[in-house]
Amino acid sequence: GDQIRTIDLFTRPQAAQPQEFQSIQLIAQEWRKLGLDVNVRVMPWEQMSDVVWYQRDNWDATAWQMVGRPERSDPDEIVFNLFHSTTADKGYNFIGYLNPEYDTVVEAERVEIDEAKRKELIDKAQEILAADQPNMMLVHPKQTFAFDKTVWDPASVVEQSGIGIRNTWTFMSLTPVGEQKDIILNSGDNVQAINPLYISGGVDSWVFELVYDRLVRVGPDGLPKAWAAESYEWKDDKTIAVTLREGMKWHDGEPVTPEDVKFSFETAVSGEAPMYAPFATNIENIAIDGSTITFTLKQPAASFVTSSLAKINLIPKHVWEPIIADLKTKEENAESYQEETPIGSGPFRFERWLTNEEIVLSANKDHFNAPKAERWILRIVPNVEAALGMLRSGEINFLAEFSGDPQVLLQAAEQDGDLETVSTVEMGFRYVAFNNRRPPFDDPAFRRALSTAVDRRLIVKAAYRGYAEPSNSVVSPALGFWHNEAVVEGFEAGHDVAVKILEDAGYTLEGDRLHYPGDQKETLAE
Amino acid sequence: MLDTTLPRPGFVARFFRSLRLPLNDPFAVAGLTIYAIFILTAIFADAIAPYDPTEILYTPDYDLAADLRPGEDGFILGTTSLGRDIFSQIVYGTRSALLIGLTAAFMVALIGSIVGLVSGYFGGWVDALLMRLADVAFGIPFLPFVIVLAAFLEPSIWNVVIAMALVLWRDTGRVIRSQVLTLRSRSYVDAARVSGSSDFKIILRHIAPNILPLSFLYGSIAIGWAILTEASISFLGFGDPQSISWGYMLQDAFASQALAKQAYYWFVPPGVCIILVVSAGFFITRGYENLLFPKLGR
Amino acid sequence: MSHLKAMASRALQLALVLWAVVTILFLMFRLMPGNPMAAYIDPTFTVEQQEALMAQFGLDKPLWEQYLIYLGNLLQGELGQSFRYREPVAERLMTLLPNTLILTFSSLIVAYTFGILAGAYLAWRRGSVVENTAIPLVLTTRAMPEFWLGMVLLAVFSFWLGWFPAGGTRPAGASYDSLWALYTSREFLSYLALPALTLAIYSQGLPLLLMRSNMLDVMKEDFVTMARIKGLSNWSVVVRHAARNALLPVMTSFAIAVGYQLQGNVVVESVFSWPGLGRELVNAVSASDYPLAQGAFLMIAVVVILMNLIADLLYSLLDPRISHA
Amino acid sequence: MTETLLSVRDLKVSYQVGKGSIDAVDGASFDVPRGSIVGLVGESGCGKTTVARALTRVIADNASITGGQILFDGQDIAALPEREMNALRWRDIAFIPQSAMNSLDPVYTVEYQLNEVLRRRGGLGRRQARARCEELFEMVGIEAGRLGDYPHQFSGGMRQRVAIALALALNPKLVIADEPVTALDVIVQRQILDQLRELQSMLGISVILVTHDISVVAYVCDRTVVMYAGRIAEAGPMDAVLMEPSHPYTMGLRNAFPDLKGAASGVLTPIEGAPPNLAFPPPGCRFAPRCPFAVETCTTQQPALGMVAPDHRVSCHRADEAVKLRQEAARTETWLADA
Amino acid sequence: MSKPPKPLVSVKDAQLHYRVGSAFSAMRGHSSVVKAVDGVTFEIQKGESVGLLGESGCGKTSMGRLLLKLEEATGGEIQFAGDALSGLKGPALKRYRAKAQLIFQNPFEAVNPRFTIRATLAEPLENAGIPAAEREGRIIEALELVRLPQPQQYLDRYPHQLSGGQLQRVVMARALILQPDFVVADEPVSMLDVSVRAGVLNVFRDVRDRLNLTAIYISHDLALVRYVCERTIVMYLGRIMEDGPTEDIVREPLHPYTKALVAAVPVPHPDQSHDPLPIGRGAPDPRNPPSGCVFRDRCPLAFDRCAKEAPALRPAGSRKVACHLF
Ligand SMILES: Nc1ncnc2c1ncn2[C@@H]1O[C@H](COP(=O)(O)OP(=O)(O)OP(=O)(O)O)[C@@H](O)[C@H]1O
Ligand SMILES: Nc1ncnc2c1ncn2[C@@H]1O[C@H](COP(=O)(O)OP(=O)(O)OP(=O)(O)O)[C@@H](O)[C@H]1O
Ligand SMILES: [Mg+2]
Ligand SMILES: [Mg+2]
Repeated sequence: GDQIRTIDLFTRPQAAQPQEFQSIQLIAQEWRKLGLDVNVRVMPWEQMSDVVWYQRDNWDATAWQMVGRPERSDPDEIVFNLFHSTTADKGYNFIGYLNPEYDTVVEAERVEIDEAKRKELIDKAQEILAADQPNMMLVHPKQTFAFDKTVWDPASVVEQSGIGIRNTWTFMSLTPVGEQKDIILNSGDNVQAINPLYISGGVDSWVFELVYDRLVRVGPDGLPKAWAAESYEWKDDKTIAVTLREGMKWHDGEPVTPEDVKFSFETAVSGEAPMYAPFATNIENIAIDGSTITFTLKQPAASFVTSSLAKINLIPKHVWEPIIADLKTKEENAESYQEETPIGSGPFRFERWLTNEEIVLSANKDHFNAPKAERWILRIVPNVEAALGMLRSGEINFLAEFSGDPQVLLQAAEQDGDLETVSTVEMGFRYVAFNNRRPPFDDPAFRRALSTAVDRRLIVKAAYRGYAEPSNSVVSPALGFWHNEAVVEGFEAGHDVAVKILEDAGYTLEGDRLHYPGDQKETLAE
Repeated sequence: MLDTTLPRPGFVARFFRSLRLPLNDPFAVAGLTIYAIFILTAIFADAIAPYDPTEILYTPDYDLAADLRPGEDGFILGTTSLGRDIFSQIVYGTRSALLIGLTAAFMVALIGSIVGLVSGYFGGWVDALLMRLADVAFGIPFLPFVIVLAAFLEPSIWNVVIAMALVLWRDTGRVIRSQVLTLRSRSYVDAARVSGSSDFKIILRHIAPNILPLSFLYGSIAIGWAILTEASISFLGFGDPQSISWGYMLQDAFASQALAKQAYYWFVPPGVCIILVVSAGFFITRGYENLLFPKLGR
Repeated sequence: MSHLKAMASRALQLALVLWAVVTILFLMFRLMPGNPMAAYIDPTFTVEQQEALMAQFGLDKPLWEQYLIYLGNLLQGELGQSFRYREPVAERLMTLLPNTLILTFSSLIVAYTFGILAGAYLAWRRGSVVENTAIPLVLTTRAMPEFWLGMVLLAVFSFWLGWFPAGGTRPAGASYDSLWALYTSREFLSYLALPALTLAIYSQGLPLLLMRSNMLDVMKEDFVTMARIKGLSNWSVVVRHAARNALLPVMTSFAIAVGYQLQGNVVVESVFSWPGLGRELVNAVSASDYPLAQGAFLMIAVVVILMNLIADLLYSLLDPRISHA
Repeated sequence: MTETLLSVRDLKVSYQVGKGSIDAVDGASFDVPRGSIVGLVGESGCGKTTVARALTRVIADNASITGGQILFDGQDIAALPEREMNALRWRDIAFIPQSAMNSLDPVYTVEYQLNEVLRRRGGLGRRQARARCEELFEMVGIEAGRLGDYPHQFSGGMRQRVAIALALALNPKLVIADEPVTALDVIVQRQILDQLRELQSMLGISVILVTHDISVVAYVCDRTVVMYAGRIAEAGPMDAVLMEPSHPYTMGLRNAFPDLKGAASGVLTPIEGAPPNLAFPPPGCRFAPRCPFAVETCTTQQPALGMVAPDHRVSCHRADEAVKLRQEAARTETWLADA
Repeated sequence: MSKPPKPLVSVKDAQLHYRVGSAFSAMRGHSSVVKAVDGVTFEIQKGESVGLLGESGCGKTSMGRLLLKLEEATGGEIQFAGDALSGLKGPALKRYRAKAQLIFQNPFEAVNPRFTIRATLAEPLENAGIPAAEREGRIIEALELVRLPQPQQYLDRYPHQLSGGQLQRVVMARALILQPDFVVADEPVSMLDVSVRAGVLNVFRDVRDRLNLTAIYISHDLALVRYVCERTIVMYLGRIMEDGPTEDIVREPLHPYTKALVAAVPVPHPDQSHDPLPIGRGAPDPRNPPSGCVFRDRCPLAFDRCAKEAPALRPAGSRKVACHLF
C-alpha cells in the first residue's frame, strides 16, 4: 500500500498543560519509532477544540481530557455520550466511533435500575472499548492539593473519591486551629460567571456549588446523599418522591419552599437555560404535596439522582421569576445574566467579586450544615510558581490548583513543615483521541498498535512524576464499583507488541516508513 | 557605472564600508565579537551540538534522562525536565534566535527604509498616505498584535518576524523619512538634479547610501526586539515548540518550575544568551550613534 | 476660521486612524481560527444549544453584516458581549483598565524619575568609571526579557526574602471603600512594588540613555557655555540650563513610553497575577473571545494613539519655541 | 598711550586631539587700553575664538592654557583659582557670542536670563532687577514690553542686541565680542556696530571685537590685532595697521577686500594657498609658505613681534623694509607670481 | 526704453509661495504662507550678468531656484530662450539641465562627501550621455578652466581633503563642464575666507567672459556684486525695489532701501561716514508683510499712499524703481 501520510497530533501549550505536552512528546517519539511521521501541533484549547469539534473530518489525533466532577460519579455520562453513535454527528462522540454492539450495551445500561445488572453492562462496555481502542487511554492523574496544617485541622479535611480534597465537603468542614479563619485558595483560571443557570468554567462550579444548594449532593464516597432533600425515594422506575428539608432559608432571608424547587427544575427546561436543559428533559411532571415533591420521568433513568437531582441548582423563585419573564422577551437567555449579588441557600453567601482577582464568600451560619470557617476567598493566580510561593508565605492557605510538578509540591511541603499534601486518583482521565473516521485510524488494529506502542508507566513516570495511574478504561479506578480491573490488567504494551500487531494486520515498513496493508491508497495526503 | 577606468573595491567590501561599522568604539567591537561568535555557533550548530535539541534522551540504564544537573551523565549543561540536552538546545537556539533576529531586522530595516525614502523624497500625497499608514501602525500595540498573529497563524517563530515587518517599520520609516528630508535639502541633491540626474538615480546614489547606517542602526535595535518578543510570546504559550529557541527554553524552565526546583541551570544559560545577543545589538547601536551623531558621544 | 479647520482636520485624521485600527482588528479576529463555542464543549452539549449560541453571538450572520453591527455598536460606545464571560466587554474592561493604568504610570514615573536623574548624573560624570560601568549595565537591563526579570524578582523578594506579596493588588479578602482608598493604602503599595519595579527596571533605560545623550548634546550648546562664562554656579549651569533643555524630549518620550508599556504589561501582569488589561487580552485571544479581545486591543490602541497625540501636544506645550511661535 | 586694562603676554592655548595636540594659540601678546575697542582679525581657524575664550577661562574640555599671562587690571587671571575667576566673570569680563540665537537659552524668557545675571551674579533685588532690565532694553533700543518674550520671538538683530544688553548688565570693565555681527545683514550689522560704539563710549568700557572683516575693524575699532595661524602678525592703532600695514599678510588682506568706495575697475588679489595645518605648523614664519616676500630666514626662523612704530608691532623678518614691500604688494602680479 | 528683441531669460510676475507651519501651529491659527517671491518681473539678455541683491530672506535664493526649475513657480511665467519652464519635461528638461547651471553657496554642502572629485564631476557628463572614454578629458579641461593647478592630483580625493577655495572651484567646474549658457551663482564666496574669496571671484569673472555666459550673481554684499556684475536687481521681501546698472546704483541709489543698503556697506578705510542709516530698525517679517509698499514700515520717507498702494516697478532714467517717489 501507500506510505502513510504525516500524522498530525494536537496538544495544548506546555505553559498551560505541561504534563499533557510532555506525554505527547513521548508518544510522538514512540510512534515515530514505528515508522510514522508525526507532526506535533501545539494550540490553545479553544483552537484545538474548534478543529476537533467543528471540523470532525479534519484531524488525526489529539490529546484530550475528561475532568472529574461529582456528577460523573455515575459512569453513564461518560460511557454513553462519548461513544454512542447518536452523538457522533454533532455531540461528544467527535471521534466518530460507530459500533452497534456498543450502542446496544449502553442503551441498556441507561435504563437498568438494578445495580448488579447495570454493573455487568458497564463492564461489557469497557471491554468493547479496550478491544477497539477508539481512544488511547493514558492515565488517571492523581490530583494533589495542599493546605496549611497550622491553619486548618487536618482531620477536618475531606477526601472525596475521584475528586480529591478540593471539594465542597472540605470547604464546609475545614476547622480553623488558630486565628486565621478564612479559607484562602487559588485558581489559575479566571472565574467566568457565578450563575446557577449557566455551566461555565470549572472554577466557577467551586463557587456556585457553595452558594447554591441542590436536592442531592454526591458524597465523599461518590454515592448520592440527600442534601436539601430530607430524603428521596423511588416510587417506581419512573417516579421519585423527594421531601424538602425544613427550615431552609435563602440568603436574603426568605424561606426555601417546594415551589422554589419546582421552579428551579422548570427553569432548566424553560429555554432560557439551555445548558441545564439536558438534565431536566427527562422529567415529565413535578407535583407538590406539602413538603414532598414528586418527579415523574418520561423514561426510567438509572442516573437520575446523580445527574439531575444532584446537578440542578436550587434558585429562589422570587428572585428569578421576574428575570426569566423579562429574558423571554429578549434575545439573550439566562446564561448571560449576572446577578449583582447571587442569592442561593448554600453554606456560603456571596460577598464580593473582583474581576480576575478574587471572589469572597462568607459562611452562612444559618445553614443546616454551617461551615466552620468564616470566609472563603478565591484568589486568581495564573502563575503556578507564585501560587506555590503564596502557599508557603501564607498568602493562601489552601492550594486548590496546582498544574506543576507534584514532586515540587511535596518537596516544598517537606521543607516547609507547615504544609500537608493529599494526592487522590482522579475519576477523570487523559487520553489521545483518534479520529475513527479517517484512515488509518478507522482500523482498530492500527489504533491498537499505536496505543500499545506507548508504555503508560513511562508516561506516568516522565510526565506525571508518578502522580497518575496508568489507564485503559474510561471508568476510573476511583469509581471502584464500576471500574473493570481486567481491562487494565490485560493490557500489554511495548514497541514489540505494537510492531507485531501492525505486521499481523498487514502494515509494512518500507525504508523507515510505515505503509498501508495490501493495496490501500493514501487518500488524505495533501 | 560611475567610472570603469579605475579599479574599484569589490561590492562586498563597498557594502561593508558603506555600513560604516563603528570599529573604533570598544563597546561596538565587543558587540560585533559577540555577534560573530553566535553566528559561527549557528552555522556550525550541527557539528557543535551533541544531540538533537528535541530528542528525549535516556540514561544508560534506560531511565528518562530528565532533570540532570550540569555535568551529570556527560550532559554539559544538564537536561530539561523532559530529558532534552540543554547544551544542544542552547546551540540550536542560537540558530532560531539569529534567524528571527536577523530576518526581523532585515525586514524592519528594508521596509522602513523604502517607506522613509519614498515618503521623504517624493513628499506630497505619497508621503501623506505612507505617514497615515505609519500612524495606524503606531496605533497597533505590538506585543498583543504578535499574540493575535500567533493565534491567527500557527505558533511559529516567524510570527514575530511577520508582525515586526507589518508593524515595526513605522519607527524606522519615520526616522529615515526625516533624515531623507534633511538630505533632500542638501545642496548636492539639488546639484544632482541640476546636472540632470533622475529621481531614482538621486535616491540610489546620493540619498540611500547616507541612510544605510541609520537603517542598520534600526536593524540592530530590531534584532533585540525580535528576540525579546519571541521569548515573551513563548512565555505566554504562543511559541513554537518544534523549533527550540531561547525563549522557548525559558518558558520550558518556568513551566517546569525551575525556581521552585532551584534549577538555575535551566533558565540561566538561555537568559544569559538572550542578554548577550540583545546587549551586543545595543552596544553596536551605541557605537553607531556615536558615529552618526558624534555630538552625542563624548 | 483656519483654527477650527485645523482642529477638525486633526480630529478627522485621528478618527481615520482609529477606524483603520478598528477594521484591522475586526478582520483579524474574524479570520482567526478557533471558535468561541469551544468553551462550551461538554459531553452534554446538544445541537440545539450550539445553534442557539451561534445565533446569540450573531455568528450566523454574513461577515459584512457583522462588521456593520460592530461599527454601529462602537459608535454607541458598545464593545459587544464577551463570549466567554457573557457580560458587556466595555464594563469588564473598565474594571481592569484602572489597574493597568496605575501599574503603567507608577512604574513609568519611577523609571523616569530615576532615569532622568541618573542620566543627568552620568552625563555630568562622562568618561568616569561610574559611567563606564553603568552604561553596559543599563543596556543589559533592557536586554532582559521582562518575564525573566519578573520571575527572578519574585523569587528573590517574595519567596526568598518574603518582603513583598507574590501577586494580586490587595490582601485576600480586604475591602476598600473605593478604588482611591485602595490605591492610597499601604498594602496596595506592597502589592504594586514588585510588578512596578520589574517594569521600571525595564523602562528606566530609555529615559536614562535619552537624558544622558541629550545632556551631552545640550552641554555643548552655546548657551551652556555662556552660562559658564556668566559665572553661574555649576548647579545653575547643569540643572537650570542643561538639564532643563535636555528634559524636553525625555518628557515627550514619556507619553510614547506609556504606549509601549501598556503592551509590555501583558507579560508582567501574568507573572504577578495583576488583574489588568494585558492578561485579559491574552486570555481572550487564546479563548477566541473576539469581542473581548477586540475590545481590549482597541482600548490599548486608543490609549496608545492618545498618548502619541499627547506627546505631540506636550512637546508643543513644553517647548516655548513651538508654543510661543 | 592710555592706561592698559588687559595685557595678554605670550598666551599659549592648545587642544588635545586624539594622541596629539594643536597649539591653536602659540604665544599671543597684545594690550587692551581702557575705554577702547580693539579689533581682533584673522581668517577662519587662526585662533581668534580661542583667544577670546581663554580670556574668560571657559574653554573647551580638550583645551588648556599652556603658558603665558593674562593681566587684567594688573592681576594674572590665567593663574587665578577657579572660584575667584568665577567671581570675576561677567562682573568684570562679559562676553557677546557670535550667534545670539544659540547663546540664549531657548526655554527661558529674555527677562529670566537677564534676571539670572542681575540677581544671582549682581545681587540685585527683584525690583531693582526689573528696573535695570528696562534700562538695559532701552539702552539697546528694544521696547521693555518685549522683556517677557522668548529668544526665538526676536529677529536676529534683536537677539544680538539682547546679547549686548546681557553683556552690559553688570557694568563690566571689558566686553569680549566674538564675531557679534558676522551672521547679520549689512544693514543690521551697521546698526549693531553703531550701537556698540555708542554704548562703549557712553559707558567707557573696553571692548575686544573679534572679526574676520577688516571693514568692520575700520568702522569701529581704535586698535587692531591681526592674527595669523595662532600667532599675532601685527598689532597697533587701527589706521596705522590698515593704512600702513607692515606685515605682508595684512597687505594681502587689504588687496583681497572689495571696496565700494574705490574705483570700479579695481581688481581683487587673492592670497594664494591656505593657512597651515596647526598640528604641523611650518618651522619658521607661519605665513612664509604663502608670502611673496619670503626669504631664506622666513622658512627657518620664527620672527619676533617687533616694534615698527610707537605702539605698532609686527612679527616679520622684513619689517624694516615695510615701505618697499607695501609698494610691491599693491601690484597684483606680486601675489600671482608666487602661486 | 528699447530692448534687444529676444532676451535669454524672461521672468513675468513670478511667484513662489511656501506653505509653512506644523499641524500644531496651524491649530493655533499660525499656518501661513511665505511669499518668498511675489510678482517679480525682469529680463536678461544673452551674455549679461546680473546681480541679485538684498538682505537675508528677501527671496534671492528662491528666485534662483525658480530659474533653474528646482522649484515650481506658484504663479507667473519664466521663459528660457523662449520656452516656458513650466512646460519642460523629460528630454526637454534634460536639455535645459545641460544649459542652465547653479553654483552653490556652501561648497562643502554642494558636493556629496562620499563622492571623489572625479565622481562628482562625472555625474553631469554621465547624465548628458557623454561616453566614459571622453569624460576624463572633459573633467581635466573643466578643472583647468577654473584654474585649479595640476587637476590630476585632485581627481581621487574626497571633498574634505580640499580647502574651501579649491572645492568651490570644483563646484564651479561641475557647473561649467557641460558648457552651459546660463549660470546662477548663489553667494558663491560667502562661506570662504577673505584671502581666498578674491581668487574665486576672479575665476568667475574670467570664465564668464571667456564663455560669454549669461549669469545671475546672488549676494547681499553690494561690493561683491559690483565687482562681478554690470547690472543689479535689488530685492526686498520677494519684490524688486530697483533694477539698473550697478555703477549707477552704487553712485546714486534711488530707492530708499537701496540708499540704506549702499550706505551700510562697510569699507576697509578708517575714514568713513558714521552717520545713522536712513532706515528704521527691525527686520522684515516675510509672513506678515506690511500692506501697500512692503518697505514702508522701515522707510524714513513713507507717506499715506505707501500704505494703500504697492508701487509698481517703473522706469526712472537708466533703471527701474518701485517707489511712489519716482
Ligand atoms: N575643541 C577643539 N578641539 C580641537 N581643535 C580645536 C577646537 N576648537 C578649535 N580648534 C582648532 O583650533 C584652531 C583655532 O580655532 P578658533 O575657533 O579659535 O578659530 P577662529 O579664529 O575663531 O575661527 P573662526 O573664524 O572660524 O571662528 C582651529 O584650527 C580649530 O580647528
Ligand atoms: N522650503 C521653504 N519652505 C518655506 N519657506 C521657505 C523655504 N525656502 C525659503 N523659505 C522662506 O522664503 C523666504 C525667502 O528665502 P530665500 O532663501 O529665497 O532668501 P534669500 O534671499 O536667499 O536669503 P539668504 O540671504 O538668507 O540666503 C524666507 O523667508 C525663507 O524663510
Ligand atoms: Mg571663531
Ligand atoms: Mg539664499
